[in-house]
Amino acid sequence: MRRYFARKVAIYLLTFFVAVTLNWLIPRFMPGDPVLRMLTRTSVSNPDAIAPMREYYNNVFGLDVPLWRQYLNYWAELLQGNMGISVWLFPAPVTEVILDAVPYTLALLIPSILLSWYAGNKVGALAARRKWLDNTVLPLGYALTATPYMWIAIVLAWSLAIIAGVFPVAGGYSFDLQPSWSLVFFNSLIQHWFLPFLSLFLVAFGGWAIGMRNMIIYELEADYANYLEALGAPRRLIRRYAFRNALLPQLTGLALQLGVLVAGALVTEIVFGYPGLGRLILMAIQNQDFFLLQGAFLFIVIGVLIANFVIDIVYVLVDPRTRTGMTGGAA
Amino acid sequence: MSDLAPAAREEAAPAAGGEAVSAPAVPVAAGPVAAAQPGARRTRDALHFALRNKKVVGGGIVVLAFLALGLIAPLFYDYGHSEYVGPQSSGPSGEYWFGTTTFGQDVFLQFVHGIRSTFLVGLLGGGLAALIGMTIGFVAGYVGGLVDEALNMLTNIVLVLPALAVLIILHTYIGITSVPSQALFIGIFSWPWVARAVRAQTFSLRTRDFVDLARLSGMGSGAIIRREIAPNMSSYLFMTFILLFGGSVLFAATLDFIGLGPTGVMSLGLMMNNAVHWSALQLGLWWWFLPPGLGITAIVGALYIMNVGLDEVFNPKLREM
Amino acid sequence: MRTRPRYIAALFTAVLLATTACEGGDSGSSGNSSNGGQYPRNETLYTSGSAWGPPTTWNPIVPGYATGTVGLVYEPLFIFNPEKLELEPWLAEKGEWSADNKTYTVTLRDGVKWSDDKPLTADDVKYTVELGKIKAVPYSNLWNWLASVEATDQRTVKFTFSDPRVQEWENWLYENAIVPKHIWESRSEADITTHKNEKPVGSGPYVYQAHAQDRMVWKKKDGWWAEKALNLKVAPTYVVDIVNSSNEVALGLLTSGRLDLSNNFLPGVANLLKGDFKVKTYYAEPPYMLSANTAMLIPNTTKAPMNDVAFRKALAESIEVKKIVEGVYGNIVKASNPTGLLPVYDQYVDQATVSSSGFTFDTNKAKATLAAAGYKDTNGDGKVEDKAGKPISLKLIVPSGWTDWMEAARVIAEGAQAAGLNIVAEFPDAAALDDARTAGKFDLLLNNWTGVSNTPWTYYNYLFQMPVQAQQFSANFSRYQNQAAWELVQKLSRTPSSDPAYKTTIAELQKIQLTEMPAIPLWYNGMWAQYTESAWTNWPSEAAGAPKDFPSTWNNMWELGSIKMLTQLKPVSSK
Amino acid sequence: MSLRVDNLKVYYRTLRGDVKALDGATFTVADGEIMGLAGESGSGKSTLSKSLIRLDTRMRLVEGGVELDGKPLPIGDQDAMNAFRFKEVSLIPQYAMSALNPTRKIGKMISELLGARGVKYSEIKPELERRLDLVGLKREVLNNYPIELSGGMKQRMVLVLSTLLNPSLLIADEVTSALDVSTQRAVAETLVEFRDREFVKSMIVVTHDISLVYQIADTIMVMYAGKLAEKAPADVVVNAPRHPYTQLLISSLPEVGVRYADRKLAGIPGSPPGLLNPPAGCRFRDRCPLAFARCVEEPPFVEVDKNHHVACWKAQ
Repeated sequence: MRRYFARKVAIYLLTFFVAVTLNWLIPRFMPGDPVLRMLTRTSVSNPDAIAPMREYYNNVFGLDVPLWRQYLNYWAELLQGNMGISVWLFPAPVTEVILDAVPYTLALLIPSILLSWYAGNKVGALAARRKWLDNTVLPLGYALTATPYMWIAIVLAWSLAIIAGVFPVAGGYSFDLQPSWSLVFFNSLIQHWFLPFLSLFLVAFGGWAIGMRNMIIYELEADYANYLEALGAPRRLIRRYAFRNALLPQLTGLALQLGVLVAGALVTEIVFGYPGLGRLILMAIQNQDFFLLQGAFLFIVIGVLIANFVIDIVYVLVDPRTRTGMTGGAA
Repeated sequence: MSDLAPAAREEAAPAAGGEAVSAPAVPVAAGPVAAAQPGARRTRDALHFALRNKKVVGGGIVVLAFLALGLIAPLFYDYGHSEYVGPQSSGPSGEYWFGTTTFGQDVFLQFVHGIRSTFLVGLLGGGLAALIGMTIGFVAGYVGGLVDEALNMLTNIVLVLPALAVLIILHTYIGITSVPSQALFIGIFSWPWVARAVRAQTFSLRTRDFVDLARLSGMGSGAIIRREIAPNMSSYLFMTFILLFGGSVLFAATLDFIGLGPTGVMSLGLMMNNAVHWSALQLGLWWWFLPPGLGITAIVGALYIMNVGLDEVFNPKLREM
Repeated sequence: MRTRPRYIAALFTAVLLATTACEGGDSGSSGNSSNGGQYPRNETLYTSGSAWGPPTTWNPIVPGYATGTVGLVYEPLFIFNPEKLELEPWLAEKGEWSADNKTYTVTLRDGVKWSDDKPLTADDVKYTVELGKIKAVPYSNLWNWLASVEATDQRTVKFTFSDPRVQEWENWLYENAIVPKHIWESRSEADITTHKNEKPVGSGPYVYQAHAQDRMVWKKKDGWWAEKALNLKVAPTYVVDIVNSSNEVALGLLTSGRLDLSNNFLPGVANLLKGDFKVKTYYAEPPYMLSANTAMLIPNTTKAPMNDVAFRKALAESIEVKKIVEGVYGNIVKASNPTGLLPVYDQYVDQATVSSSGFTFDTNKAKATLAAAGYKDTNGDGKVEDKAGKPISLKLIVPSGWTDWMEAARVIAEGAQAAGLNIVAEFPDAAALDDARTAGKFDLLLNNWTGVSNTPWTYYNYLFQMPVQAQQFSANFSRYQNQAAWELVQKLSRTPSSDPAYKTTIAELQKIQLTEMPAIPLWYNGMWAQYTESAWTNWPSEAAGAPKDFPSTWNNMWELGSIKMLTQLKPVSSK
Repeated sequence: MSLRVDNLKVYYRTLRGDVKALDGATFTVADGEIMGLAGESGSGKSTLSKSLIRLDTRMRLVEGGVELDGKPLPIGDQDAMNAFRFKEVSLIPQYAMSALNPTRKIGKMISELLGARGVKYSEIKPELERRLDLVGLKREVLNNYPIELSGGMKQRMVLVLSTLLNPSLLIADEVTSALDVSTQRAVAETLVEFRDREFVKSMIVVTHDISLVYQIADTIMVMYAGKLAEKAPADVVVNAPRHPYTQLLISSLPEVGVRYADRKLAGIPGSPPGLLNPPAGCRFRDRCPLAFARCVEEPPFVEVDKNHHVACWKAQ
């Protein structure tokens, strides 16, 4: 087990290293100049001012030292949680800007991932058991999982927020509220959260449901299931085993789907004007705010890595094969 | 947006436990039932079952219908998809089947052009991802050893990097302005799960008698992979491609939607982007934003359902389910 | 394993319960409940359309500050009245030129206080102006022609000029806000431009209340100087400026009554006005909006064939502006006068020159102009080649995501193609476009950085500014070099509006602009403003008796009089 | 009579029609008898062994009946059959290596299985432990996951589990094919021992390995192309087979003990007929060196000697 984790951690660290390096590398060798951006922003019209201001901003963005130093500085700063200064939102530090947005994104992602996974697996398992349920869940699941995230968001926003007016159309909480520990505020948070959550949940749910349904069907054909049947075990017991065993690949699937879900959250936020990372990234793109974009990218990478690691741990907890296979001893 | 849940199954065990874990193994093609039959008969059998499988036939009809629509329909128009041809913001009518945009563009024409881009990006992106994934999977699985370790590492890294985030970064720096280049980038980041699955499959095929025989007869590694291993996984590879196709389409729609799509071309994601930006939701121009999403859902959904059908065709055990 | 799913199930039910409870409850937030932390609807003004990113700085010296930082908190000495085209004293009681125009004396109002109760004095003004000596301060070029500034007493500041640019100075006077010396002087030079300046201390009617990712909240302060001095009172106790996530979201907020004033570009708003959405604009009919700035097609005159005036002329003739106005904008903008001068400057337009040298849309004429100048289709592809017979292929760039301009660019390209000019529209990211524009690495682009100001000088300075440098940050993106024109612009800057030479100089510049076409004026971008009357009435409008202030929250509009809009608003009386 | 099979026909449904995989088998297995069942793949031996415990979804009982200890075995009725499985008929599958649920501890799985069959685990545990001792497995294996056991251990575990309820008939399907030689021998011996201790009354051992069959089986039954060819005491089949097919089968082995491993018989030209539409008459006649005119009639499976049944005109 130790070897298993050591290997995993090594891969994650390497991925992180690659991501950071890539992240550092690209803007420095691509066209586009944050200093120029700032000069444009401040509309310098005085020719004499350009040179000193260029020098000044070079210093602010840490671009006034040799490349190798910039790279080391980048790491040093990063390890202190410092991802530089945003160009678009100058002079706000990138970390600060991102940390303001992250809670919203996490509030969408974590519940939608966990709940869709849970509900999808349950319903998928049920579907594999009953023909009529299978005939309804399967097409619905395929339709949902084939639906682009933003489209389901668009349809929900249009029908429930704009036409029916049941839900608000934008924002993280009502614009007439100040954050407080009140029921009103909490309600407002939930209301604004619900539709973006729902659109993420639905698409992911469809995927898990059909995934589980198909997995179970394969599991029911597995040798242990055949053996149990030959020994006259009731279907219920076999299905219970099949469900549990089918959960494992679904868990792996969860790790694989994280990136997709993050992407879904980003576009969903855009549709609902939800103040999370998605909008921030969109604006960073449009403003070529490399530093903010890098920060957001790293943040997502770190988030996905951590989530992967958590899933690895859970996997080891639920799958005796990884656990015992590595330690080689009986429990 | 690549690998949707159906893929997670094939992927399954190697992801978490490595070889030590006996997988709920890759279910298709390489199974003893299929292998026992001679090749030609197998193909005939598969075709026979495929044509009788409701999922394959139904899904296939939907996909082909959309393909035909995308290929043929634009030929009947003598104006472009961006031209202002009709009244502004008018609903579906006999003349403009899907209504018009806020500028008076023909939504139906945009839709059929969008379907073209959708298929193009699916074919190219899915094809490229399949090519990369299979090559890496075959080589890693067949050659093994250090090569396998290195490729495995590469696969794991690309797998964990969130593709959309990477593509956004790349787009910002490089700029992606055509459907093929968009497909290229999607392909480059969608292959890892394929590589893993193919590697696991190859691993198990590598020790089979017929591969040993080929090796003894002095066949080179490349030839063995091409002539002995790949054909034995052909049905599986085909299904993988279908999943990658769907994934590419969804991925491209996402990119187009956030404004990172190609320019000068119409795509379904771009239609949604335009509709949203021009307040179609608030102004109630539902005919502008419903068709593109429905189109994607129908095409990708049909492909996925076809995939399940094919799974049943290639894996006789499942036929009765 | 057995307990975990149950736990998740419980969580799931809890969340569902909570959400369904909410669905059943109050869906809107316009209720009159007086729960803690809720801004009372009838005392709160909701605005949007100005901020596109989370509020992160309140520093009035560098652009990028939160909406209202200058205007609601920091104030200039004068504000500009675009209706009368004259400066109105604001923090200053008056300002006077000496007879030789060499010095300018500002007298401050009595009793103006900062929000920390310290008096605003001549020292603060001197300090603010002298900040311009720091190169990183955007107005540092002021000191190229300003010699000195001295505070002669508590309320009097005297400016001595080395080069009295009357128009430019008056522009400075209302565009720049005075900051409190006692707070700023402790900051280092670098800090002046990088400090976030949270909880800004200003002289204006509002103080900082709160901010979040998607909003900026200002609260009215007691004892704003203008209450006594000008009998002006801002009506809303709270101003909540909503950070735009997108224009369409703003439209949704507006139609659902959650927004009072939207300064967003709302496509299709013409339909809304006709419909029953209770949305109002300045004009009741097209173009609905006041004109804010001129959208211009900028040719890069350092490149062939854009360096050829005949080519530019043909290009101008090929563009069907009407199609942009009607098709793209649904008539919420107006086609520009060929001179590009905004409607507020109508009195300066020389109609004779316009009718003799102005251009109009005419594809055939464009073709003729091209043919006459030697641009012919020699390879038979339907597009003209340059004089040497090489194919012309030009790109018109507008920022990706600027949907209206993207559409407009397509229309322009279409028109050009019809006239035989091979121009295609491309949409790089906004910032990439900035780079291209700054560095002169483009063929054609759209730009509208010249808006309503105290004088057409700003417009002509924008068109003709010299010398042309490697990087052009704010003006003359065409890189058009015409020494005579530039001298006229400088002359204009030194000419007081009352001088008869003022108008004739403008006329001369018009002539050069129309014959040389350094840039092609297309349409007037609107001062997008949509309001609802669910909570506030008496919005600016063309109607008789209605306020005429600019209805805008855009930064730099406050000092063009928008601040007065807040004093005119009337709350809808609560039941 | 422990097991009586009477004219059993089980067909596979395929698209082209029924594959007559088991086309009328009539035989008996006596109490205490270990019967080896041999034949090429496609001979119907797996179909026969499967149909005695669980028809898979593509198999169809066409006609015939099975009696176990005098009671009819409802092999065509999945649900009714359930009551007999494990308790009356049990199976050691070919895939014993993967027959145990990988994510359950073995003891737990057994207890759940027994519970579902209405047997108290606590009551049977002492017996279970005794049998584990008997096959040389530590009792701790019950606390292990299958992956922690070696192949041989798993094989023995399955052996113990399958026979735990003392079934009347045990079907051992290719139980040794995945094992090394020494383990094979041990397993084979265990099978005999289980019979001797009367954990099971009778046994059908389906195998490729004639030498193994020869060691442990009392009788051997040979099948060819869906039909029974010959059934006789083990030494008779090996030393004095009467059916030409059996003769060729035995003689084509260089010596007893070499596996013929499911390959086509090298020594016999031709291949078995397709079972979709098998020719009338003796199904071996196309390959049979002794074939003569009468072979177009189907030879009956008759007792030619005591306990020696053969389906061949020449043998009668």
